[in-house]
Order: sequence, then structure tokens, then C-alpha cells
Amino acid sequence: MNVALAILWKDLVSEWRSRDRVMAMLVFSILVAVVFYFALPMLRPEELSALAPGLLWTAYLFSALLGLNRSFALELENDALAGLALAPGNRGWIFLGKAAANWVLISIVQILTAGVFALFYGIDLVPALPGLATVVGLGTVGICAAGTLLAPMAVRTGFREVLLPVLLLPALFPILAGAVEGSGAAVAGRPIPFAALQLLLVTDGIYLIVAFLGFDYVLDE
Amino acid sequence: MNSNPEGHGNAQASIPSRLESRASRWRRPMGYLLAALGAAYAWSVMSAPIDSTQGIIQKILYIHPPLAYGAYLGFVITGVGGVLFLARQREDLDRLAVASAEVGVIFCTLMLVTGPIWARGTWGVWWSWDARLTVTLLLWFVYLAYLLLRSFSGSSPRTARFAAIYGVVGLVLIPLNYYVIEIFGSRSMHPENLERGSLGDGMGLPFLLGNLTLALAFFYLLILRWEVEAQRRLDDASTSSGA
Amino acid sequence: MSYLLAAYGITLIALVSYGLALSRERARLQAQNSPRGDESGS
Amino acid sequence: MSARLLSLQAVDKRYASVTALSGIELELGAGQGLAILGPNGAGKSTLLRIMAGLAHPTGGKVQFAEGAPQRSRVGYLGHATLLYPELTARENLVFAGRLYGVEDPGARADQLLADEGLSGVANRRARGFSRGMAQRLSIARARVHAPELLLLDEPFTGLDEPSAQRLSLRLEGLAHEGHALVLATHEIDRAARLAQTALVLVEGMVKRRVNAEEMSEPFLRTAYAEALEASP
Repeated sequence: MNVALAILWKDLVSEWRSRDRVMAMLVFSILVAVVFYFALPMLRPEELSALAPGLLWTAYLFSALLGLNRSFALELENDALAGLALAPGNRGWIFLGKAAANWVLISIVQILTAGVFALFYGIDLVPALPGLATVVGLGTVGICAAGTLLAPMAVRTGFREVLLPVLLLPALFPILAGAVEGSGAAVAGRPIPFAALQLLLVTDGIYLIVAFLGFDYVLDE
Repeated sequence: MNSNPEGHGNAQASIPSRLESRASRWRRPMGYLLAALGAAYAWSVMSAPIDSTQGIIQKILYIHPPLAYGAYLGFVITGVGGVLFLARQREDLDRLAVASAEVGVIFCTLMLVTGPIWARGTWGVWWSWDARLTVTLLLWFVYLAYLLLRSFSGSSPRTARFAAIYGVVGLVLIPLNYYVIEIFGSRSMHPENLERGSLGDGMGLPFLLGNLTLALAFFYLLILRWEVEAQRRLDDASTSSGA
Repeated sequence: MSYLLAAYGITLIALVSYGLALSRERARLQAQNSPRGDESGS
Repeated sequence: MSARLLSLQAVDKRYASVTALSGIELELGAGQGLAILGPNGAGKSTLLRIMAGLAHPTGGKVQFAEGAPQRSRVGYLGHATLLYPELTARENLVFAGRLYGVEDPGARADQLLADEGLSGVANRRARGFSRGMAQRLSIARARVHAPELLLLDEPFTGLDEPSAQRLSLRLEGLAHEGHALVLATHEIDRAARLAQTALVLVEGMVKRRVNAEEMSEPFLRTAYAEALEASP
């Protein structure tokens, strides 16, 4: 457990000092929001806000991909990844540390992105906050679990920018379905449908287990 | 849990392995059986009665679902082969996993071709986000990604390990995607049911023969592709070591 | 009717040509890899 | 011969009949120094990574004497420094200490910095370190959990003469402190000074062994030359 906390601390301190990852993800998300504005000129503001959950999650998915790629690209510098592989003990804790760090950094970007979307598309998020936060938080757990398992693979094949989206997106359809359904309900002020919550929880659980056990083989030489 | 026990299992690295040789020996007789079965299958499809409601287009039922079962069979073998490779370091199972993924993607692609043809013939629309088609489409992306992961990272022990892990992710996604489509898939589609066409009398035989023929075709192609993979690995070995 | 033929035709052609491509590659590689021609199947 | 620390029996490393290592037999006593000589591509790095627990042998056994699991008794020093540029020297060592479950990582880090003469730059980020300073910090990192065995993969490569000399002295000091050393190198003079025994690896196979009595630089040079000629 101490190992996971050490890695979480290391990633957050490293990111705080360089801040490049969070900035890159945030700028990317805002750009996506602007792209949607121009891509959907025919929609009146209230129609746009009905689409908001889907658009928001599209921005979330692609900025998370950026962050996950960067998270392990940093580990390749000075071959620090081998340093992690050298550590004794169960490598599942290393996975949890990295996944938690990714979750924290991605969540920061998501909060700011939600603000930008609310601004651009005139959505009053305040009533939806508790519901939205739950759904976004759970969805991000799934993204980080699968992403932290697959990113070290993609990053080391030399095609990282292309391979991670190709590997990760198909694995995230269940998360996307549940998250958009749940976010839509939250934004519309309705209670979050149990089916969406259940789907997110089930998928998160499965990916956390598969990643915890599989990380040993991913980290290996 | 010290995750790497000493002497991590003695991988039996001979190519082709005993299992592969035994499988190859079965391939020739399977080929003959496949030809015979195929003929019977073709005959039974032609002579099957025309469905009163859907018309002749309904006969796609004898090829479309068997293709899907072949695809899923391929994906399951890939997942299980990968897990066994990780557990026992047996490279022949890794070769089986990649062979099965490729043949599975071929069957899956054909399923995604015949599906819209059926939808077009029946409702005049190419793609209807039908539950079964959508799940197969999602899995098609997963196993295409599996093959891309393989080709991007070249043939090495690490690639085999990575692919095995992604094979497990793929395996988990089969029930998950069904679960997703069951809950969310149905909300936007008209409630038609592409699959359960009424299997009236005289229609059971072609459906059965269709499944048998395509399953046999799947295994025939699987073993063939498995042998090709073994030869490719031998080829890589000889070129890289300059023998 | 044409849709039906299209579905069966595409499937047949695809599977047969895939099989032929595989067996051609297998034969080519096998000749290259083991001129001694160690038998494995056909 | 001091207590046996590590032994490799019939270790192979093979993928799709490409053989990186075959039939490796070796024994290493606690506190002993072993040099692994061989041209590039002979499999030295692969052998060291297997001993470090970074890679798995496809055949044979890697047997550590009774005690803690393999990876907690081995320190690894290769070309890469394994350091995080954004973290300071001290933070890098504290992090490595927590990774290895060291009791008081802070105190251990300070002591290691003192050993390597880096106390002055403890709070400077590793990003700004020179090649020599980074090497000393990565030695400290490799020693954070006081490993019984230090694996050194071509540590002198890319070093100018003064820092290579300083590194060689430092390694001798560590050997004195009781660390067992396994040095993979193609520089015979370094090997002769730091190791008691040696073996020559060519194309994944041990071609020649040099025991403690025979060990001297000239003897090692001829043994190495003979081993190269012997193999095709």
C-alpha cells in the first residue's frame, strides 16, 4: 500500500512542478468544446445543452487519452519504468498508484472542462453537481483502470499516439454508455438511472481487477 | 505474492509444437469433410422453403448467425489461449491466440457485411443499430485493435504478453457489451428482431448444416492460420539470426 | 434475390480466397524454412 | 568460498528458436566479484536482467540462497539512471526507498547522499545534473535497500576517463563493504581490477571461465581473445 501512495505522491509532485500534462489536457478539452460549437452551427442553444453530456464526454475521453499517454511517456524518460519493474512486491500496487494519480489529474481537467462547457453552452450545472460528480468520478475510474493497464503497452511500441486510442476506446464503450446516460439525467435534474450506475460500477470493478492482476505482465521486460 | 517464481516454467520452444503437429494432422480430413458438408449445406439452403412473411431474403438466416458464432468462438479461443500462454509460457498457445483472432475478425467482418445486406433486403436500410449487429461491431473494433497491437510491436515475447493481456480485456468485453446493448441499445431502434426468424418446418436442417459447415470452416482456417504463424516465427528466427 | 446471392457469394469468396492465401503462404514459408521438408500435415 | 548467494543452472532465454542465452551455469558467493565479458550482442545484458528479476529465463533455474525475494536483494545499475527529472536528488532517493519498503527513507536518503558526496545538491532537481552526478545518484538509488548483490551493466560506457576512474574506485569501495558485484563489460582492465572470477560469453554461451587463482589482466586478455577465436 505504501508503494501505491509513494507513486501517487511522485506523479502528483512531478506534475505540479512541470504542469505540462494538465495544461495540455485542458487546452485540448477547450479546443474540443470550440470545435463542437462550429461543428454544430444549426443547433439553437437549448438543443446544444441537450447534447451537452455526449459532447462533454467526448472531450473527456480524448483528453484522458492525452493524459494517459503522457503519464507513461514520462516513465520512459531515464527508463524509470524499469525502476518500477525492479521493485519487489506485488506490481498491482504500482498500478493502483499510477491509476490514482491519473484519476486525480484527469478529474482536475474534467472539472475545469465542465465549467467551460457550461459557459459556452449556457448550462446551469449547479443543481446537477452532485449527480454529475458521481457519474464523472465513476466513469473516470474505469478510464484510468483500463488506461493505466493499456498505456504502458502502447507507449513502448513506438506508435503510442495511434495505438492507445485504438486499444482503449473499444474497451470504454460500456463506460461511455453508462456515463452519458447518467450525466444526461444529472444535467436534466432527474435522478441517475440505476442501470447506468450499475453498469459503471460493474465495468469499473472488472477493469480494476483485470488491471491489478495483469499489470505484472505489462510491466515486465 | 512474489510474482515471478524462480524457473518460470520451462517453455517448450520447439516449432511446431506437439499440439500444433497433432492439429495439422487433422486438417486434411477436415478439408474433405468440409467439402462434403458444404455441398449438403448448399443443397439444403436451395431446397429450403421460402419464408411466407419475409420472402427469400430470410434464407440469409442460414449464414449470418453462424458467421457470428464463428467470430465469437475465435475471440474466446484468443482470450483463453492468451491466459494459458501467460500461465504456462507456451508459445504455441500464443500462436493459436493470434491465429484465432485473425480468423475471428474475418468471420466478424463477414457477419458485419451480411447483416446490413439482410437489413437492406428486409427494411431498405443498410444499418439499423440492431442489438446483435452493434455488439458484433464493438467486438470487431476490439479484435482489430488486438491485431494492430500485434503488428505494431512486432514479434517478441513482450508483444505476446501484451496481446495476451488485451485478449483478456477482449474476453471481458464480450459479456459487458451484451449487457450494455441490452440496457441502452434498445432505446433508439425499432423493435424488429433480425435473428429469431421463425424456423418453420424444413428450415431446421439448413440452419443446422450452416452452423456445422461454418464451424468446420472456422477450425480448418484456424489450423491453417496456426501453421502459417508457426512458419512465420521460424522465418523470423532464421532471418534475424542470419542462419 | 440478388441480396441473398450477394451475402452467400461474398462469404464464399472471402473464405475461400483467405484459405488459398494462407495455404500459399504456408507452402512458400515451409519451403523456405525447412528445405528438409519436415512434414506437418498435408 | 564464502556462502553461496546466487546460482544459475542451465539458464536459457529463447524466443521462436532465436537463442539469446543457452545453458548458462554460474555460481556467485556473497561479497564475491564476477565479471561477464563478451562482445556486444553476446547476451550480457539479457543475463543481467534475468539475474535482476526484470526478465524471465525460458529454461533453467535462477536460485537465490534462502532469504528475501529476489528483487529485494538486487541492485541494478545500467546506462539509464532510472531517475525522475522533476524530483530533487533527495526526493528520488526517498521515493526509491519507499518503493523498496525501506524503514526510514528520509534518513537512508541523507546517508546515501553523504556516501556519494551529493549532500550539497540534495534539493536540486535531477533534471539539471551532469552525467557524472547523475551516475552517482543512480548508484545511490541502486543501493537504497542495501542489496547483497549489485548488477552493473556496462556502467563505464559513455564516461570520460576521470569519472570512469572515480566510478571504478567507488565500486571497489562497495565491494569492500561486502556487496557482491556482477560486472558486465567489454573493458578487460576494469574487469580484472573489480572481479575475482570471470566468464566470457559469446553468442549466449559461456565459452571460457577464469577462476580466482588465474585472475590477472594479461591472463584475462588472452582468455578473452581465445574465446572469441574459438567460436565461429
